[in-house]
Amino acid sequence: MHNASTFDFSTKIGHTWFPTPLFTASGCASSGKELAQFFPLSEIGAVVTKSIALKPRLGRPTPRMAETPSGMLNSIGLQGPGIDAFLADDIPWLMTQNARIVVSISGETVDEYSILARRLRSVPGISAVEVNISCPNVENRGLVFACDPVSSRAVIEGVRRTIGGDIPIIAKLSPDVTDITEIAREVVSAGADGLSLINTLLGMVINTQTMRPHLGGKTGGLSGPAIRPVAVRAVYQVHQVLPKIPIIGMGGIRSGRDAFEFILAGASGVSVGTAIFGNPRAIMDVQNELKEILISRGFASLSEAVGYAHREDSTGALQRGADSEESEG
Amino acid sequence: MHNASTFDFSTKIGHTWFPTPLFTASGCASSGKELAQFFPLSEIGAVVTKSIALKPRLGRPTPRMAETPSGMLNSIGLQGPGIDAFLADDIPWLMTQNARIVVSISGETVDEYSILARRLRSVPGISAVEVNISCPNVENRGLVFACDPVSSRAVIEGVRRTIGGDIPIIAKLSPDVTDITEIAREVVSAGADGLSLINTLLGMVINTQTMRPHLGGKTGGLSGPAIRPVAVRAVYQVHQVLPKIPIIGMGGIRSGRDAFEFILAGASGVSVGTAIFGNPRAIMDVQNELKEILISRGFASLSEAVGYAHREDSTGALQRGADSEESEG
Amino acid sequence: MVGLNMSPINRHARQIEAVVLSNKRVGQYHQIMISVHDLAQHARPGNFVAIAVGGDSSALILRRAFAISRVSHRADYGGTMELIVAPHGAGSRWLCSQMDGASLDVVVPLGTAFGIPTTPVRALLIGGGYGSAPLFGLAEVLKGRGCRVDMILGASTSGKIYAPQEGKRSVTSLNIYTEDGSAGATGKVTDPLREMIADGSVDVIYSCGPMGMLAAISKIAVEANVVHQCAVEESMACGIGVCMTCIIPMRTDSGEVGMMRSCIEGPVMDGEKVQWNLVGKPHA
Amino acid sequence: MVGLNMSPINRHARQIEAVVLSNKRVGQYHQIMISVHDLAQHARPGNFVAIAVGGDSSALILRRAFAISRVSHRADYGGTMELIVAPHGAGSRWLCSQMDGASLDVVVPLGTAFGIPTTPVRALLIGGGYGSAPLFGLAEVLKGRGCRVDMILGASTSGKIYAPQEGKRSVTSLNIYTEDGSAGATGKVTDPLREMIADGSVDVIYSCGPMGMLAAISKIAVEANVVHQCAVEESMACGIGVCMTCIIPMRTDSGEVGMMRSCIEGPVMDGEKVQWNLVGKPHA
Ligand SMILES: Cc1cc2nc3c(=O)[nH]c(=O)nc-3n(C[C@H](O)[C@H](O)[C@H](O)COP(=O)(O)OP(=O)(O)OC[C@H]3O[C@@H](n4cnc5c(N)ncnc54)[C@H](O)[C@@H]3O)c2cc1C
Ligand SMILES: Cc1cc2nc3c(=O)[nH]c(=O)nc-3n(C[C@H](O)[C@H](O)[C@H](O)COP(=O)(O)OP(=O)(O)OC[C@H]3O[C@@H](n4cnc5c(N)ncnc54)[C@H](O)[C@@H]3O)c2cc1C
Ligand SMILES: Cc1cc2nc3c(=O)[nH]c(=O)nc-3n(C[C@H](O)[C@H](O)[C@H](O)COP(=O)(O)O)c2cc1C
Ligand SMILES: Cc1cc2nc3c(=O)[nH]c(=O)nc-3n(C[C@H](O)[C@H](O)[C@H](O)COP(=O)(O)O)c2cc1C
Ligand code: FES
Ligand code: FES
Repeated sequence: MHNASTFDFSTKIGHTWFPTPLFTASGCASSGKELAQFFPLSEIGAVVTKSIALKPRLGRPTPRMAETPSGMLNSIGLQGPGIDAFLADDIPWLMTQNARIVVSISGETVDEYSILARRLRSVPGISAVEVNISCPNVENRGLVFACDPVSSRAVIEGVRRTIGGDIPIIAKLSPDVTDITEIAREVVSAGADGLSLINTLLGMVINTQTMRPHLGGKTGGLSGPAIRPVAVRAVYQVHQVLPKIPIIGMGGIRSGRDAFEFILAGASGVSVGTAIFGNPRAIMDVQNELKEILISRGFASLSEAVGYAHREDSTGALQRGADSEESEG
Repeated sequence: MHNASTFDFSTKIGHTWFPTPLFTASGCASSGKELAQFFPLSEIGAVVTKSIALKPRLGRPTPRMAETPSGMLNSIGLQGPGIDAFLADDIPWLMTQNARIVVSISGETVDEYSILARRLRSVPGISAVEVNISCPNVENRGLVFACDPVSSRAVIEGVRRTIGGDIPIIAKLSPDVTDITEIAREVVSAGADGLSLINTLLGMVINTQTMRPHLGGKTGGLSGPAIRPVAVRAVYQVHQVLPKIPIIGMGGIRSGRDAFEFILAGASGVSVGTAIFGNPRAIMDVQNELKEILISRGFASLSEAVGYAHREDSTGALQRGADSEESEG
Repeated sequence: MVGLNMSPINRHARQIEAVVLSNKRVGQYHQIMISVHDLAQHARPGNFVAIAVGGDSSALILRRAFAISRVSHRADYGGTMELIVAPHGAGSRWLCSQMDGASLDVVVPLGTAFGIPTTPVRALLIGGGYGSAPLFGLAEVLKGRGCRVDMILGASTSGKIYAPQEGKRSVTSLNIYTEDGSAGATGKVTDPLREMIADGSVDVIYSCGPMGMLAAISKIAVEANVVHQCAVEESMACGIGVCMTCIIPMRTDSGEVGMMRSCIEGPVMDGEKVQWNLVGKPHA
Repeated sequence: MVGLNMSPINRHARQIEAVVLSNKRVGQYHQIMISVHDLAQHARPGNFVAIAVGGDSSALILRRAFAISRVSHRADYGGTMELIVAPHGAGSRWLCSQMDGASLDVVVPLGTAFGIPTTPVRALLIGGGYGSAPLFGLAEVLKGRGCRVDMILGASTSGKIYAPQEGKRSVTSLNIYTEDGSAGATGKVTDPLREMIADGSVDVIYSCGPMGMLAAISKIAVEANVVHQCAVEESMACGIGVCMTCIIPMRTDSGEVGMMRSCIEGPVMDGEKVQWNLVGKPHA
């Protein structure tokens, strides 16, 4: 049995190491300030900031959320201060906290992503860039970039070219596609060092009082435990075809058991999003529980467990702790 | 205010009228026998039978199900007796119950669907055929028919041609596609009279004890309240582009309020599936509650409410009962 | 073969509101008594209940199945049922936390029952863990029919042996086995089995417990040509026969393998017909 | 303008297990007292709590927000807080069904508080429905600072007026309006407002209630040039400032419209700055 002191919890994306595999999910931790009073941001793998656009944006009208069974819909519409204010205010503050920073960017055109990448290129203190391609492409009838292999590739190629080779690029994909492995292959061959899986599912709630769509933006993104089986499936599928590409898994994670499920499916990092809304310390709880589970199952490192569910079915195969009594709940 | 005696609850698909818009979801009521002891099958709109294949099938190994937050995964693998035994045993029995019957068919090739349609063509007592195209196409690398517009069209064209013009055809679509409206348009132009939306979402649960996929079939279909927002969105999107095509909406319906949400989104019928597992009388409860809601909101008929959430936002628009106190839960 | 009466399936099943009359810890289990009014009279040993768990806004959408341990009649409440519940995951833990007076949503009685011999026979009842629950009710019925009732119970450890004092009255002999030796003999219920049935001194075996145990018993019973009725346990989504999740591969009368629903064609099944080697295995 | 002290936001917020000390029905509401230990001392009128609802296996994944009605100290339990809860949907109904001794998962205290004047002023407190809850605690504090405290409460019907006996002690005058006339005068809280503040007899208005009411008060307050602090109510997913669902359009210092988070830059906001006509409207 390994113990907490020898266990290696670190994970790597591109050339960058993170001390733990726990990341905030973009849009669920703002730029970290509000969470800092509940735990030190330096203790988790990284803060992934809310997707930032070139210009300040007011976002969508309220209501911006609807709770759904074991999930929620959101329609924020990427409200944010724009890249300039973000770089001036948020990055320096996060650095004072000794937090590792993953900056999530979003654009309306292929060029906007490249411009954002150029702005980030020389900013010190950024560990990686997450490219949120689940945004409508205004140059292509508003079709979401991540729903089209050609647009997805174009965005990542542009970012790769502009940002240079140092900062790892993580492409964040949408589950609302016929074949997520196709998009994954495209963005990886276009230069993505890692993948974030998954963004929200497109959903709608109709307010039965007003008898109209409940959200100001009509449709919204479904997140939370409700979508976990879809997210685990996506991670499993993509890891199967791209076993060497680091995946940050997310979608309904709220316990160490949930995070472990993603790791077994093939994720080498996990993000906690919606669970933060129910529990401000959720990410710390998940981190502690995940570490404990990995150690108790006899893994010497996180990386040993990554994709473990894919191993061949053979009697010779290592069967760790199958008799342990940890709950499935 | 209309009352129960004058209210028109009927719904129409192709040339067939159903006295109520409540259908069982295929695969969630077997062929009706087991539910008959909880309520008379003749009281609901129709029994939609479990998808039947040409030959008897044993289906997938157990475990065939996993509960997930507000949902479940199933991987039955279309176990069934084959069309011959089905026609010999199940249809005659359902007719003795005075139940309206919608037969769901599934095939592995385009031809199999046509052969099944030919077998059904002259069978008396069938109100409609539901074509479950969420099945792997063995002639096309196992790609699910419903995930490909060309295969989807081919199946429906084949069934339409074989079955003749009398029996309405309902195409049942999968939500696991980039654009469900594209598939909907294809199958409607290929001859479908109606659409069933949605089948399950592809998902996976990993058993953290064995550290392998929990289901015998590895992946499974996600159903239940968890997927309701995705289903409502699909119905809304498809009704927007094909406002005249009857849609049977389903996905997580377990109360009259839920059914009403689908009707407002554009469904003219609703199916109850997973909810039956938690409550054998679920479909009757939903039926009674839906009727009560529609009447209390001042609708004279079901059809008046279909797609009501799409109406233009204008001060002149009818604002029914927005001050009523019915719960959103 | 001994003549066994199978009772008709689910004919009396109803969805009712049942009140928790008592909830006591017994070893590692909870003994929960619920009021079920006149449905009690229709319950047979081997039948089960399906209970909605988690309360009004629960994320647990499926019912949980529990064997009916015993049925009785109380002057103040009418028919009652006793369940023996192991706190396993979220649903059973919720059930174990319900206090007296709580109201439960229960569908009952479900499934097949143990076949009751029409003439007095020598019966051997074998229970693993909470699998002993329905066996005490069965023992009572068998004893009432003049049968000799031997019982073997086993579990990993003593806290998982369920053997109430009252229950023991209906039993001619009771032997306990635990794997860690914390109660009774050290070992498994199958250890003494071959010997016990070798000399033709047992007419029918009734068993309930983990699938591995049932399979092992079946093997021995087939070799000794003893009738074996076992109550199986497969994950169930609906419990009423409509979902096809709970299937068990069985040899059918035509000699082929058929997939039988353990909720409605079970849980009590003919051990000899179950294709134990095919359970959970891909089939052609 | 009157000088108002805004307390620093969320600095003392913690996630705690709070025990329900009592739960009484009061009209159409539940008055729920919970123990919060030393966090009570940090709570200011206007702050709110965020409570996890539905129990361990709940499908309700988001916390529910409730204004802190009053804070007190009990020798046996230490700091306590009182909430006034309307059973509205699944979450609040669950909360209203919790019995004495139940334990709740609570994050507290959250959000901005009503600004307290540094000198004695004439204050008018206006509450709609359960919106009166935080006003009684506020009234106590204001009275302690020597302020004159007039209060107007309104609701659709008498059962939705929350005005406890003890609370009335801190209030100089109390006027009640119901739309159906079942208590107090028939009408709305805004009916007497213009007249009451026209003659300069009110320095600051504090309000809490439905958004429509707050907007109407704001309009009148702006015309009369009276400071107006209102506690707004927008749907909140996180309650701690990270999700951006709870935004209210406000005029910023630079004169532009900004989207402020009502959980952290509110719920108490400057009524004059809120762009009431833009709430829930698409923005450029
Ligand atoms: C016919 C029958 C009789 C049973 N009798 C008893 C009894 O008398 N006492 C008792 O303690 N338990 C009994 N069980 C097992 C009991 O149903 C499970 O322990 C329980 O469903 C677990 O639910 P959970 O939420 O606590 O666990 P979880 O593991 O969280 O449940 C997740 C899902 O898996 C299913 N599941 C998990 N374990 C089992 C299992 N062993 N069998 C079937 N489904 C399972 C659950 O129903 C649920 O849908 C019986 C099961 C069956 C099928
Ligand atoms: C700052 C603040 C203070 C509040 N103070 C009180 C109080 O003192 N007493 C009281 O009874 N209620 C108060 N509310 C309203 C209370 O939060 C809602 O009634 C409650 O969240 C409804 O939850 P539900 O599950 O019962 O209803 P549902 O309608 O089922 O809730 C569904 C979702 O919508 C949200 N929601 C629904 N109604 C409201 C609402 N009016 N405001 C915000 N979110 C809502 C819920 O939080 C939940 O996420 C306050 C709200 C806010 C934002
Ligand atoms: C309120 C909210 C805002 C979000 N904003 C963003 C965003 O700006 N960029 C992004 O890439 N993902 C965004 N997401 C998606 C999350 O990062 C995450 O992919 C998704 O919610 C699934 O994880 P979860 O179930 O743990 O929340 C947002 C999600 C929520 C709930
Ligand atoms: C156990 C199970 C079996 C199913 N079998 C079928 C099937 O044979 N054919 C089919 O078209 N859909 C099948 N479905 C999908 C349902 O008909 C329905 O589309 C889906 O479950 C969503 O509705 P629900 O959330 O109400 O269950 C099955 C679903 C479940 C849960
Ligand atoms: S549990 Fe559904 S068929 Fe047996
Ligand atoms: S509720 Fe999340 S930012 Fe206000």
